[in-house]
This record gives sequence, structure tokens and C-alpha cells, in this order.
Amino acid sequence: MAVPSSAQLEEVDGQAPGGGSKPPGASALKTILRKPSVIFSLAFLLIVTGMAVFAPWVTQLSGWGPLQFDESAVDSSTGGLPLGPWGGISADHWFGVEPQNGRDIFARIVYGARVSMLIAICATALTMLIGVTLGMLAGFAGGWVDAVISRLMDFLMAFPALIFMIAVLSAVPQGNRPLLLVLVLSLFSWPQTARVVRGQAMSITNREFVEAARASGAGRMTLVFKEVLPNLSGTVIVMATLAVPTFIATEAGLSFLGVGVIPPTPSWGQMIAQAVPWYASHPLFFAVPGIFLFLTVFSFTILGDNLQKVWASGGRS
Amino acid sequence: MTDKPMLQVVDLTIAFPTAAVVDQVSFEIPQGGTMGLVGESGSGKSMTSLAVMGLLPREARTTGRISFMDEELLGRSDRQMRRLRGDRMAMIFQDPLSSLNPYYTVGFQIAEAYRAHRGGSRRAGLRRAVEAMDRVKIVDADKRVNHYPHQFSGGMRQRVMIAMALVCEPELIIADEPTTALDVTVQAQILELLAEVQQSTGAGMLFITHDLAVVSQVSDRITVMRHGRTVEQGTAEQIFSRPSNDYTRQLLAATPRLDDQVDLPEPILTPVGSEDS
Amino acid sequence: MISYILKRLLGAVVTMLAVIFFTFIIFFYLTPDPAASICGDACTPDTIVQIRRQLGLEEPFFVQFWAFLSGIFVGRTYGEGTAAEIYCSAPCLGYSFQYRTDVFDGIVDRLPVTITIAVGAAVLWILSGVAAGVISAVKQGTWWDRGAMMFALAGVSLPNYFVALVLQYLLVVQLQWLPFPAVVGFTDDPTRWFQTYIMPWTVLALMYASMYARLTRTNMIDTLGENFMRTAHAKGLRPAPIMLRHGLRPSLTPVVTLLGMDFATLLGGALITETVFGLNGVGRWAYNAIGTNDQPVIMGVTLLAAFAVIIANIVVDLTYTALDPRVRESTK
Amino acid sequence: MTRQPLLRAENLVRDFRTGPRTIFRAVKGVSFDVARRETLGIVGESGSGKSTTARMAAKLIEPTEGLLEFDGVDVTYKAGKALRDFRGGVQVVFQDPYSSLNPRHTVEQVISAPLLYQGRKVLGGRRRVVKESMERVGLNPDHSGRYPAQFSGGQAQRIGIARALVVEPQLVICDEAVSALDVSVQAQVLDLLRDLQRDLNLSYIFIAHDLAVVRQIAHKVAVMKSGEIVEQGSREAIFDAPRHEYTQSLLAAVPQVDPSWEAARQAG
Repeated sequence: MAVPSSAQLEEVDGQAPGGGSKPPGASALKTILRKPSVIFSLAFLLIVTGMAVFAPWVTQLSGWGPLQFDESAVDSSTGGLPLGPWGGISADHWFGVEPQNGRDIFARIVYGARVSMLIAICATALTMLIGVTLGMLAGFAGGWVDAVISRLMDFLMAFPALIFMIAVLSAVPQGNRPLLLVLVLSLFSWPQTARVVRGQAMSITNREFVEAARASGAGRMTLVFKEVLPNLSGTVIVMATLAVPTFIATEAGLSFLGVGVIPPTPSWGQMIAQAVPWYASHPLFFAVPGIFLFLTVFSFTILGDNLQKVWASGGRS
Repeated sequence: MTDKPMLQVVDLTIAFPTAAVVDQVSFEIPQGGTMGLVGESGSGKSMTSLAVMGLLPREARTTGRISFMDEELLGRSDRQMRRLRGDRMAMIFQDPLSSLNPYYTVGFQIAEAYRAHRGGSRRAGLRRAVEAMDRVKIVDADKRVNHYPHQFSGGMRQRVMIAMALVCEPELIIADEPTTALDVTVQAQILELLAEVQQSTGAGMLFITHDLAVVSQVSDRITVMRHGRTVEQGTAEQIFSRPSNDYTRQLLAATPRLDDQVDLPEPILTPVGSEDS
Repeated sequence: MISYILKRLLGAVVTMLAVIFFTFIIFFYLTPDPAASICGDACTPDTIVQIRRQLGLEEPFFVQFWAFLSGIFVGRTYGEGTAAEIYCSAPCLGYSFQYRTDVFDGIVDRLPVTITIAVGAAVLWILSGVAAGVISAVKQGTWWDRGAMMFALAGVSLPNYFVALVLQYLLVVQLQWLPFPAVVGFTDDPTRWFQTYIMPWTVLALMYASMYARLTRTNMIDTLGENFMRTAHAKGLRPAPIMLRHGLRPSLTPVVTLLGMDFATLLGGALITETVFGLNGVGRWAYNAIGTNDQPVIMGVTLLAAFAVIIANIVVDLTYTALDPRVRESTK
Repeated sequence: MTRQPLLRAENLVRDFRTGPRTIFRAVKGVSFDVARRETLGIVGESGSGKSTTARMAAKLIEPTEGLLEFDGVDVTYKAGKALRDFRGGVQVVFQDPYSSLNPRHTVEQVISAPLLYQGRKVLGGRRRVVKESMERVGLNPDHSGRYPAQFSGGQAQRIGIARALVVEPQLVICDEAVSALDVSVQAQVLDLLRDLQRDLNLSYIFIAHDLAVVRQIAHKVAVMKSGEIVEQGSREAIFDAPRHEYTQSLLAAVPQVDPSWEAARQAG
């Protein structure tokens, strides 16, 4: 049966030559880069990001744009099902075509990646900005500032966010959709970040080295930026890595429900929704965006999870 | 009565996949005697005690012999060791707060140790716990059994740990830095209590500490350890009055004493308004 | 303890008022004119004004807000003094002119489906998640652990509507193991009831169980490293009591906290599963109402959900104090 | 001869709020002073208020009542520039060498932090000053690029001392500065502290729970219990002729090696 771990026993004798650990950095990345799951995830994400960034060139290469109809690829006699086996997969259409209008699924996946990534990354940046700022403020200032921010966080976290997002998004039909999505996603997500940052800031503030810095003559701002912030960077990187897939998934979910990205702009969630009536007759139309969505989210999650492990163990893996 | 030692450790070597932590350590404890294991951090003294209890992590490789009441302990199955632990040999740890589970009353935790070996009802277990707490001089034991660890002071918590160790009347008590986390006045009380307990039960004791002054008071025989090896072994009197090893001597010299006369620089007592600006 | 509960309740009331106010503002300023959507095609400016007046939409913001707020406690009457007077009894969360129903009643009618989905899924994911987490922690580093954790990561990464559709496609359409889901009472047809709900339960449980497994595992590993675990071994306890009594019990408190927070997202999950499987619960009602711009329904559901979340959080905090004797002490 | 102490505390009181209507008085009016090149030891058990007293003396927390004078100037409620000047004169060494050093900073960053934070310009640049102070405390200056966790406990505590010394303070407050160290390392650090005092005319306020350690370094000793100083006097007065009952019981409780064994060893 499992008895105390060796790490614990090391503590008993205080044997670890340093008791603490080196701050993780390059060595941490090296450690996780040895794991096959991380390598596969990174490779996949590189491909998807590449597709997203170079979407126009990629589709030029594949030959079909995301909005181009190809009536020659569908069979009007069957109600618009793609011609040929496997949903019309051919040299022309690598992932087949959509039923009825014959749009190229590959091109729509590529452009969908672009939309998803853009929204997710912007939302992550905004969430981190708000979350870290307010979390630090709450954790460091304490008192009424903390009380106000904490109440606000409680309030937003008590909100049935998805229903609310759907309601707001459906209520405001005009304007810049992606921007609106970024704003709404961030509005309900920053409290999670802020909560973690607040907790960390509070515990770091109580660590002796912060007091030591005060004794050295550090002012408030110096304490926050020079002493506390470097110790939060790991947490923030991990949270950001894990926020990206959440946003990709939520954006896709909202688009699936018809309140996200508006057609004809392609989005993976929207593609899944469009495929629902066809899933029995043209399963590939449904499966391709679903699998891409899953793999992207999964890869980001694996990456974030591994980073988290490395940071939690202090770079020793 | 036999003159055979109750605990005999011969050439004990403990190795982890990365490093050896204890190297060929040998000592024995006679019936009712006390062996003090003393050393600084990293000396392997705690590992040695855990090896006796069979509490080393799985990845540890142990060789040598540990015989307890003429029975070989090394190589025993976990199930066999479990029957011994808490029953015939018990352990007291350094930090009583973290060594007690915050979620259960102290009575429950003491009774648990009893019932694991002797069975019986929950109520009978609690009665035993009250008795054990009485023995370690916790006042109002019948009320205090229902309290949680955080409701006790540091010294009282250590008494609870001792009560837990005593509840099955063990033949061997292993005390791993039992007073290190305590204030001096409390330390004195706990040391006194341990001596009384040993007197009344006749149990042997393995006492682990980094504090030479403490070990000089509790142990008949002392083993000085460093980097996993035995540096010197002998009676307390031998070690303290005629240390043969350099390291022992250094350690003794470094230990601060209440009657040391260390020279200090003279303070500068500046009269008001003189050279000072 | 009593004063602690009172304090929490007071905080909850404040939060709830803030939620009501905030929701009201959003709907007041952002949504398109509900009168227009009620009015339909044969609409003249006059009829719109008439409907607006009947709904009280011509009043200033705070008058409307007060009418809404007081309606929750004492009920309210729409279009007072007109021929089409409608009384909405307390607790009045509004009146759906599209469904011609009191929103609160509408929610109450559909709540059993949503609760069945939520509770069933919760039981499933707590049991499976905690069990998987415990086994992974105890067998840390083994293939079981790695496999379970990889599976858990995959679980959180799977879009639930996608899983729902795939399940429906495989089990209902292709293999025909299950009939199409349809709402039936448990007492009417237990088999059908089970066949209907097993898919929504599985979909939600798959998503949440992963998080519970991971959280349980992390906590359990932390607990296994505690000094009191060493004490438990030193006492000679058997492995089962060591793991369950000393290891699992302290690891469960954070799980309870997570459960409280998940109430907030659970309704979203219910919305998606109900919509995909075509089950007529509160979530689906809200989703449909969004499509038809039936404002009172959306607002009512939002508020009720927020209310449920706030209450759940209080219950969690109280459970917490019951679970952890140290917290119990500090709230006395 | 009247003497002007370097630091003088008069009737320091500190309250902590423990609940909405409950206040805990951790320190109940303590007075003490330290002269130049003098060490004041403050001893007491846990909860005696000795650490709170140290933190007040270091101006890490403000006293609820009382007066704190440094070099003849009232600094009790000073802030801003005056506080920065005070920080240049008074530095602190903490108990836990690891947690008192920022794990994400290199040793060079750690040691030069007070210079940076106090906006000091130094001759020859910061790097040189850092290397000098590392040498002074017995650290290899080539290791200035390493992180605190790469050092042993004793070395880490030397880093803490180097950091305190870099601004050339007059008073260093050592809050349980050697408690976490092994005896042999402890002896070396105590040696170092005494040498520094001699060379740099430093004053110390030395907080400890271990009476034997205090005897090694303090010129005079204050014994604290429940927030009060029960007895204060020269080292010899406190250790050889304690008057207060509590001091006596504290001294009696300290475990001692049998003096005859000790004598035999000294003789042999």
C-alpha cells in the first residue's frame, strides 16, 4: 500500500539542497516538450493556427473559397446531397462539400479556424487584462476595494452566463459580431481569472519576501510590479492557455445556437448546426467541424494542463 | 526477562533510485532502554526511524537487518507490518498539528488506533481514549475527547499524539523530534511526560532529535549520524565527555550553551551632544 | 451560526436585487421593442402604442422597474382598467403574451424535466468523477491514472451538443437501441423515462465528471502527502480506512465548492441538451423564447436561475461549515 | 554620562482586530533602547509579542500607541521620504531564508533591491556593490546569477544578511534569523553577525525563542511574555541572576548537557 511519498520524507530530513526550487522557464518547457501528447497537441495547433493566419493563401492552394458555390458537386435529384462517396471528397474538395450549395468544407474549416482563433485570442487577452488588474487590485489593496470587486465577481459568477449571453447576443443583432462576442465572453469570464489572481496575490503578499521588500524600502507600486507580478506570471500563462479553448468552445456553442457568428461568415459551431438536419444522410458534413473543434480544444487543454503541472511542481516535472 | 535487545538494527542501508540516504547503520535498544539518534538535517536519522516502522516509500530499497523482539522486520509484508504498527511499536511525530487529522475529534483518532488492533465498539474505543488522555495528564479528558485538534494548544496536541501512541501499550516508542516544534517550557513538560511513560510501561524508545542537549537528557545511549552514516556511538556520558570523533566534537562546540562566555564588541555609548552630528 | 446564516442571506438578497436590476437594465435598453413582436404583421403605430401602454412600456424606467420588482412580491396587473386586463399573481416574473401564460407558471410546468436532467446528471457525474479521481490518486502514475486523466481532458474538451448529436445518431438512428427522447413521467412508463433521460444525463455527466475527477485527484494527492496520513499508517490502520476516512474526506470539501459553482453553468448545459434532444424543459423554453424575442420568458428564466445559483451557494457554504470543523468554529 | 541610544522605543502598544467587536492587544506597552554597536536580545515563547515588537521597531507595522525614536528623531508615524531615510538606517533579516527571498529574483536582484528601491546611486555600479557584499558575508560572488533555491539554508540566510547590509544600515533587526538553521550553520552565522558588528559598528535587535542563542550575541536582553517585557537587563544579569519568576522558569526549562560531562570534555 502507498506510504508517504519520498518528497514528503525529504522534507522530514530537510534534505533537498535548497528546500525550494528554481523558477521554471526554459527548462520547464523542455520537460513538457518531451511528452508525446504535448508534441501532438502543439503540432496540431501549429497547423490550425497556420491555416487561420494564412487562410486566403491556403484556400487559393486548395482551389475553393469559403463562400463559393459549386453546384456541380451536388446532386439536385437527391435534394442536394454531394455527388460521389464520402460526402464528395475529391481532389477538388478535400473534405467534401456542403449539401445543396456545394460550398467547400475545407475552405470553410480554414476560415472558421480564423474566426474562432481571433475571437478566442482577443477574448483571452481582454479577460486576462481585466482579471489580472482587478484581481491584483483586490488582493493587494484589500479593504473596501476588495469588498467591491469581490461582490462584483460573486454577482457575475452567480449569473446564468450562457442564457444571458444568448439573450444579449440575440437582442443586439447589428454591429460587429466578433467584437460583441469578445466583449460578452470576457464580461463573464474575467471573474474566474480575477478570483485566482486575487487569491494568489493575497498569499504572495503574505509571504515573507514581500515584507522583506517593504523593509528594503519598496513602495506600493514597486511591490506589486517587481515582487508580486513575477510570481504570478506562471499562473497567468497557465490560465490564458486554458482560457483559449474555453472561448473557442463557447463561441462555437453560441454559433451552434445561432447567436454567434452570423452566416455566411463560417464558424465551426455554426457548421455543426447547419449539418444537424443532414447528419443521417451526410455524416461527414457534421463530423468534420466537430472533430476539428474537439481536437483544437483538446490540444489547447492538454498544453495548458501540462504547463500547469510544470508550474505547480516548480519546474521539476 | 532476557538480556536480548528488543530492537536490533544491523547494517541498515536505505537507497532511493537517485541516492543512498542511510548507509550501514547499526544500533540496538535493550529492554526498556532509550537510544538517541542525533544529527543535523540530511543525516538520515528520520529515514532510519521510518524504516523500523516499515513506513518508507515503496521506491526505497532497504538492506541489512532490523529485528524486533527476535523477529526480523525487513522483508515482511505490509499486512504483517501493519499488525505491529500502532500496536507493539508506535510513533510520535514532530509537528502534532499536521500529524492529526483536522476533520476528526482527537478521541476518535485515538480510539481508531486502539480499535484497529483490539477491535471493540466505538464506545469502548472512546473509553480507552479517555483513559489514555488521562494518562498523559490532559485535564477534563472525558470532555476533551470530543474536541478537534485545532482546539488544543501545541503542547496538548503532542500529549494527544503520545496518548495515541500509548493506547495499545507498545513495547517500542519511536519519537521523531517530538519537541522541536514546541516552546521550551512545554518541551520540558513533554520530555518529563515521555520519561514517566517509559518508566511506567517499560517500553523501549528510539528518540530522534537534532538537539544535543535534549538527547543528553533522555538517552542512555546515543548514535551520532551524519550524511547517512554512523559517526560515533556510545553512552551519553562517553559522547558528551569523551567524544572521539571530530564531527561530534564540532557539533558539541557549535551547540550554544546558557553559560557560554562569548566575547562581544563593546557598545559605543555616545554622550549626548558630543562627536555625533 | 444563526448570525452567520443571516449575514449570508442578507448578502444573497443584495446580490439578487443587483441581478434583477442589471437584468432589467439590459432588457430595457438593449432588446428590440417587445410590442412590435407581439403585434405581429397587421401592425399600425396606433396598435403598437396601445400594446405598449398595456404592457406599461410607456412609463419611465424606474416606474417600470418598480412595477416589476413589486410584482415579484405582491403580483401585478397588466393593462389595468382596459378590457384586456391580465392579472399575474405573486411571485410574478412577468407575463408571456406569446404563450399567453404567467412566466412563473410556465417555468413551474417545465421545471420537472430540467430538474430530472440536472439531478440525474449530477448524481452520475459526482459518483463517477469522484470514484475515478480517487482511483487515479491512489494509483498515481500508473496507466490507469494516465488514461483516466487523458479521458477527463477529452471530456472537458468535447462540445456537449456535438456529443449529444453523435449519441443520438449512433444510439437512436443507427443502432436503434433507444427510441427518440420524449418527455414521460417516471410513474407512467419507467422504461421510457429512463431511455429518455439516459442520453442527457450521459452528455452532461461526461462534461462535468471530468472536472470532478481531476479536482478529486489533485486534492486527494495533496491530502495523501499530509502528515496525518503518515500518522494513519503509523497507527496500523488498514488501507481502506486510511484512503477513505483520512484521504477522501478532507479532499471532498473543494468538490462541494465546485458543485455550488457548477449550478451557474448547469442551466446552460440543460438548455443545450434539452434543445438538442427536444425535451420541453425550462432551458428549451428560454431558447425558443430567445428566437421569438419573448422577453418576459427570457428574463424570468434568467432570474430564476440566478436565484437558484445564489441559494445553492449558501447551501454549499453551510455544507462546508458542517464538513470542516475548523470552519465550523470560526462561524460560531 | 547620559547616552543617546540609536533606537529608542517607548511604551509601544499594538492592537489587532480579531473580530467585528473584538480586539487583541498583542503588545502591551514595551520600552527598550539600543546603543550603537550594541545588541538587544528579545526572547519569549510563541505568542509573547516579540515578533510584533520587532516589526514595529522595523516600521513594518505601525504601533497603536507609543513612540519610536531613531538617531534622536521621532519616526513613529513617519512616511514617504522620512520613512525611506529610516529604511536606509534600519534593515531586517527574517527567519525563513527561503520565503524571505523572492524565488523569481536572482541573488544579484535580491541583494541590489534595497539600493534600487531607495533610489540610491552607488559608486562603481550596483554589480560591484553586490559582489562586495556577497564577499563580506562569505558567499562566492560568482554565484550572483543564481536563484535563492539553489543555495543551502545557511547560504540563503547569508544572502538575506547581504541584502540588509547593502545600504550600510546602522541597525539590523534579526527576527529569529538563525532559528531555522542547523547548529553548526547557526554557529557560523552567529560568528558572522558578531564580526560584522565589530567591523561595521552595527547595532542589532535580535529576536529569538532560544535563550542559549541569545546568550551568544546579545549585550542586553529583554524577556517578553504575553505582550509585556517582564524583565530587562544586561546579559549577565538576565542569565546569571534572573529576578523575575518567569525568566527563572524559562531558564530552568532549557535542556542542558550535564555540566560535569561538559567540564570533562573541556578538560580532555
